[in-house]
Amino acid sequence: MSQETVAQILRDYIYKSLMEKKRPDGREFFEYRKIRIEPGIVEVAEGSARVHLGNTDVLAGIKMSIGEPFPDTPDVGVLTTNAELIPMASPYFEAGPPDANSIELSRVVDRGLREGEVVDLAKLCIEPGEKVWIMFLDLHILDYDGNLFDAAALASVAALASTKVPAAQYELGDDFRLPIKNWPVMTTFAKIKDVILLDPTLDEEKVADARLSVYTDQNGHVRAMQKGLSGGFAYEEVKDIVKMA
Amino acid sequence: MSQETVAQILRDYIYKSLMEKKRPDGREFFEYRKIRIEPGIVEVAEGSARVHLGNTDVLAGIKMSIGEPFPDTPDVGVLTTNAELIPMASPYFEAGPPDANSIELSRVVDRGLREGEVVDLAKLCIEPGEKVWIMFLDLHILDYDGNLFDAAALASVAALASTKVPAAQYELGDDFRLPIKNWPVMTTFAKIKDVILLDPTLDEEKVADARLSVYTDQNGHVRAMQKGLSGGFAYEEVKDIVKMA
Amino acid sequence: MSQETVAQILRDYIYKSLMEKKRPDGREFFEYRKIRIEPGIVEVAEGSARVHLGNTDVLAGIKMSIGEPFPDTPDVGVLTTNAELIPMASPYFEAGPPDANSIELSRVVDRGLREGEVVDLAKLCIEPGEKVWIMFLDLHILDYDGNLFDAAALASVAALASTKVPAAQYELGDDFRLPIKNWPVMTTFAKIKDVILLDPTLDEEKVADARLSVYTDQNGHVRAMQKGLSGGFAYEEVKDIVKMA
Amino acid sequence: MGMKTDIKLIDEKGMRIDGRRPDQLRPIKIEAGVLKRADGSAYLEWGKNKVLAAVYGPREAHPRHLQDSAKAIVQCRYNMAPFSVSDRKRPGPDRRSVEISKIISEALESVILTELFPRSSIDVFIEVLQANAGTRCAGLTAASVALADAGIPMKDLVVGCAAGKIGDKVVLDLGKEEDNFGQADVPLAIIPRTGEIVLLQMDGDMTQEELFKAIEMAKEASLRIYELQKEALRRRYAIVAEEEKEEIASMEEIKEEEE
Amino acid sequence: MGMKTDIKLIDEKGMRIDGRRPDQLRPIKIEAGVLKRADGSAYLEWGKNKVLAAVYGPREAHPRHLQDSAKAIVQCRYNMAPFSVSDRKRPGPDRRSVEISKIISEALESVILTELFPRSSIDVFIEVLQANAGTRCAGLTAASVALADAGIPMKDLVVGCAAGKIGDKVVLDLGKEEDNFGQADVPLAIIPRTGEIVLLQMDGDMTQEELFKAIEMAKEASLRIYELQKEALRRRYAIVAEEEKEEIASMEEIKEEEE
Amino acid sequence: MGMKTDIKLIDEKGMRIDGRRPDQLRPIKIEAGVLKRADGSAYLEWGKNKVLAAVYGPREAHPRHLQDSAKAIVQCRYNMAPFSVSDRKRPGPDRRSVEISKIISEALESVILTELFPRSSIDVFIEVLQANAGTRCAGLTAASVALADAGIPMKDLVVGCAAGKIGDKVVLDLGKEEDNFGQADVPLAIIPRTGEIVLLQMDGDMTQEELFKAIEMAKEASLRIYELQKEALRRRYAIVAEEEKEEIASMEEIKEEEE
Repeated sequence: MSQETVAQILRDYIYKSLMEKKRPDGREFFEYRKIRIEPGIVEVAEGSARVHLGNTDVLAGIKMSIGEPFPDTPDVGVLTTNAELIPMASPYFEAGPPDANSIELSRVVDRGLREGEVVDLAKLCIEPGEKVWIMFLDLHILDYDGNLFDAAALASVAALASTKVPAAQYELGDDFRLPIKNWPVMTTFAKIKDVILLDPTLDEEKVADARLSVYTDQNGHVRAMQKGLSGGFAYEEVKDIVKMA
Repeated sequence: MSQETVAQILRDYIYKSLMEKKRPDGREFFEYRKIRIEPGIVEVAEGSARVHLGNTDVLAGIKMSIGEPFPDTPDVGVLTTNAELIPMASPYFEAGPPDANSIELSRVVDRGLREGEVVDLAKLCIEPGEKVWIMFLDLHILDYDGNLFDAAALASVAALASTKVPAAQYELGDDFRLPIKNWPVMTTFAKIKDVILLDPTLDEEKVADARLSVYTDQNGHVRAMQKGLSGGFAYEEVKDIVKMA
Repeated sequence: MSQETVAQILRDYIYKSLMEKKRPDGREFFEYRKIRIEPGIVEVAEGSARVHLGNTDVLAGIKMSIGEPFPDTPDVGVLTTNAELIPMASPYFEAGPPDANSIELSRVVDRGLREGEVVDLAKLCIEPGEKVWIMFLDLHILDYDGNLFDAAALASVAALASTKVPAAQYELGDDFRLPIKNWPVMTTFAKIKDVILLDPTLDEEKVADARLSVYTDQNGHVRAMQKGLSGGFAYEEVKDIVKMA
Repeated sequence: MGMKTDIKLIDEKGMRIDGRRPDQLRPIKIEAGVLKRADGSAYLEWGKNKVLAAVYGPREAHPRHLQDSAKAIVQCRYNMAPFSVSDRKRPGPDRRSVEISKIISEALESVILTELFPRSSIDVFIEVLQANAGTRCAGLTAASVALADAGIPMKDLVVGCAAGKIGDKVVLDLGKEEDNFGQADVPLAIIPRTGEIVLLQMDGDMTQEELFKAIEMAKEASLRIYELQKEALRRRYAIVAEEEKEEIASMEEIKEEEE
Repeated sequence: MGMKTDIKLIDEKGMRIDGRRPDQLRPIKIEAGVLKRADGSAYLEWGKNKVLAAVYGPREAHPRHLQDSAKAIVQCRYNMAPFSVSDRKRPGPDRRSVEISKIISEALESVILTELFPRSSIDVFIEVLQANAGTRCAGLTAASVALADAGIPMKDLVVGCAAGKIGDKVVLDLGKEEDNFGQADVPLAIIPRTGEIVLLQMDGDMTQEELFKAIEMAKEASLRIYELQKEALRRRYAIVAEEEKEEIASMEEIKEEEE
Repeated sequence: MGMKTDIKLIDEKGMRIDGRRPDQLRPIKIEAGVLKRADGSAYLEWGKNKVLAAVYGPREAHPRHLQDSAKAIVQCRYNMAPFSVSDRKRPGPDRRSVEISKIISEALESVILTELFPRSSIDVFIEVLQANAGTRCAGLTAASVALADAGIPMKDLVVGCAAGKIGDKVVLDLGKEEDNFGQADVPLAIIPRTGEIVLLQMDGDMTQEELFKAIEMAKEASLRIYELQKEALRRRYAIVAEEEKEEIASMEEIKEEEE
């Protein structure tokens, strides 16, 4: 069977299912898959968390070191986010430098953490303009079954929350927990024909027309959004999604 | 039609035209296309110029900063030239790191500016061995209809001539015009069979056997030359070209 | 003829030859090819040696400069090894960044030099933690007829032995010979079916099942080993090889 | 978003630092058909932004494994010239431009009738010659005109426009200082005929109501930009028609000569 | 090997700094079938090492010029996660991981019946999530379980294990400090059924007798690890059988519904 | 060109710092057929320059999109060994070597009968083992001998040679100090039989008359170098003929054995 035929069969199967108000895995349209969070599983890292979102499996690790702040923000710590869609996770991921998908993922997660003010970066300044704490957040996608954005955002926040700043090692006093300011949440919806679904699986993503991720904080404020795929949303659909997020 | 057939038709058409002492666009053999120079069109750059040579369209931009001189020339400024044959300009240009054509272009222009002593680099020293003005000349090819060398050389000199050194921004006194010493000219000829043409178009370049670019200063001295393509020139032809340049 | 057919013919030819206790080039099973060493042939380099091992031809060059030591070894010099399988040497080598074969070669040679303590690195410290001598060993493979490991290891040691440290140039006293501590030897064996051969040619390597390189010092101690190819050795075979090496 | 500053982005009269009203766009100028080699092109100035867009295709997609046997692929390359920003940008794609190229490709694909050109590629090149906040919307707006100039069949044009929040007010089309020191930015793109939103990003801090107001403001403004796009294409068609008339005339001359 | 230190790696009683006897392995835990997308997978903990292995294939080898018309190619990619070591490792392959990928590929190829799958590729991905000396042996041991989980036909499993020399003693399975400050390390891999050595490296300083003793020690230990591999696969098959039973049951449900 | 210096490049008697007359070449030594694996090769010493050239082909051009259905493509790769210069050069092509590779490829293509080998590639590899001014001319001269050694059909050999201007005098074949501190350098290559100039570059400052004199000087000298090329090939053919005789003899031995 050609790839197109397979895609068509998948499309028909999912459409038919959705018309009957059922998702292929039996979930409600606005039901999340089961989430399992394992914080601290990489002891050598300053922080880490593995998140299972259904069969999607993401490992986030935090390494900390000391370095120079950016010239335009001399008195706050630095957070750098990187995502690797390693070929272990999917037959469609290839080894090599980050492609557009992994770059988009890391940038969306990074914007969410930054705009959502997850880490209190001001508390990570050691010497203004000279020395600040540098955090490297690395996202390692281990198993890919859709909705990487939510899984990666969750793993990132959980890893940051588990992080101990290794101050003692640099003779800067006792180690301390990374100061977490907010714990915002990324919520991703997919649109298939005129149906909106929460937390799409890989099969659902494959046939989706459009995708919308909304990052909201505990006050219900929107902190970041990212629309994806080549279809569009009506304005009313966007409003509904934001209200649900 | 195969690419080879198209090439053959183009060749026949141009040969026939040249035999009748006519160029496809109606020019004389030693006639330049219309030149239009727009200096200063990128205000955010320290200098810039767009040059239209017929339908060839080149934008040169100059960015200036302060840095260290080269160890073997501690008391002069630094000029770095880079050319990008961006895929906007031609179906034959591809995105990616500079290929042999763009490297040759930037190196030939760079040699011309350097050997032609266009900028008085000695006046760009701030502290010998420590701090000098660094110029980045970036050539952006927007539309490609042949003879990039002349268009790029012209755009480069025009951009340099339009450049204001941003001294005030670094608290080094008032801004001042980049000191221009010479304004030499690159002149490129193509050889098609036994005909020599000035300022070849893309179609003419495609069927040309050889190409010769000569960079001369206001005193008629030759400052740089570059022969291209896989054909050769008789010595007498080289002499004629140099005398005309 | 397809590549596979050619390979099969080669295989049959060599097997048949070995069954008759003959190698295709007439050597005994444990006989080395003729070795010719030309030290010092690149005068501009601080050290160099060209080694002809039969038709395998390797040029090693040493360049020296002054730099910082590694933080964990502040009082010893630094040796960096790089190998280039340049396309000149074989139709199977391609231009481009080092591939797995050249990386393995340089790492095995590097381990051998390091573990075999060929250079007395402690004598290359200028100022502990600040300044040490840095050696760049570059292996240039010019002609490839098998057993690069032994040829490259030999060329490396010979090049190091020919090296003059350019101390005068940095006003650090007189130039002096690089202090050589040990002169260990790499010996490579190939296994073809159940026959073990010393110093395989390219044709022999092509049909070999497994390869074993042993690096031994003047006391008969083993300093490094590397097994290659997808076949295996019985433990007794390994023992025999190590004893012979 | 959100660098701290003492700059007052909105004054007592509700006017912005460049003198605009909250719902006022910067001046926009569009010209179609500005390059000869490309199949379609457009030049756009939007405030101090200067952007060129060129289209090649439909042409054979290569490398071949990119081909889709059911439709054309749309490949946009958004690029900033090294001299387009204050500090020289190193040539070649950075992570930001890779992301922008991706979302612009997706937005353009939403209107192109890709199913008409299986195995093909429609290549869109956006060159930012001078950047001053809002280049992705400017580039997308220009690209859509370039696609029309290239004669690529489309359901409609796409229009890009941003709104945002500065000094606690929702405003249209952030300028550079507003982008640097404001509270939120919402770049979006719509298909004017259907109102569909085909590009939508946001970063900053907004209540839901503020966000909805920003989207409405940008949606409304994009209808005004749509008129500028269509006007540019009308001017372009007029010129092309003129040129074609001349070309036919000169071809007739040639014919006469040949006869 | 061979950084100088005052650390005493072997105490008076002949015990090692982590309390092990000379011929004692660190604790090893293997689980097969831990990933859904891959055709086969395994998770392995070996002391503080944490390693995942996944297998895809046999699938079409690409790019095509890699294809071998006589057999499958085995391509292993050994990779360390950036956070798996003390100082963050830059993502992407470094020279060390390229070499390790090569020798692991060769070792795995020695047991896979590659001639059954001409023109194919069998792709093995090893991700080191936490590294603590001995990751190449851990990765190879996990990869071999993942291959079996993927149902790739093999002559036998491959087992990786290292021995070495510390404080002038030959010991099994060096830990991190032993690796840093010891005198020699001999990573090897064997095919337990035949005793063939399919991976063998060594660096340091050993007499021939010490080397032979190290090889024998590692060979013997690998038989113990072999049992853990087989046990992990048995547990995996039991679960799969269970799941299949459930699946058949649920398919029967579906059938009933459909009827 | 043109670093300032107090070095007097020409003395009162008109002699150069290495003792040469203005129109004198550095010593040149050429040997053909020095490598076994390549289809053709040559080693050349030119003053202190040491250069190897190897030729492979005609062979299938790959990747395929490079193929020309009308003729062979000529691909030269000029490369400097890291240890060939005073300060170690990082391996791999830099911008200078990319440009030189291009112009040497074009110069060689001018003599090769490429139309005899459609879809093929003729690959020329030049390795500079020691550099001392004039490596592009040395490399091209060696490459042309290697092509002949490989039996590639050519109209003629190509000869590279430079002239230049130092101390206000036009001289032949600049040495390293002359190149660093001189006033102009004119590398060129000619086809001796026709006198055609197939490589020509210049940088510095010269009047037209000086330039013409330099070209004439280099043209004249290239005829002398041409003789050295031909002599090297004659020696090579003599050896090959000898080897073939031996080979035929030994093949006859084998035949006898087999019978």
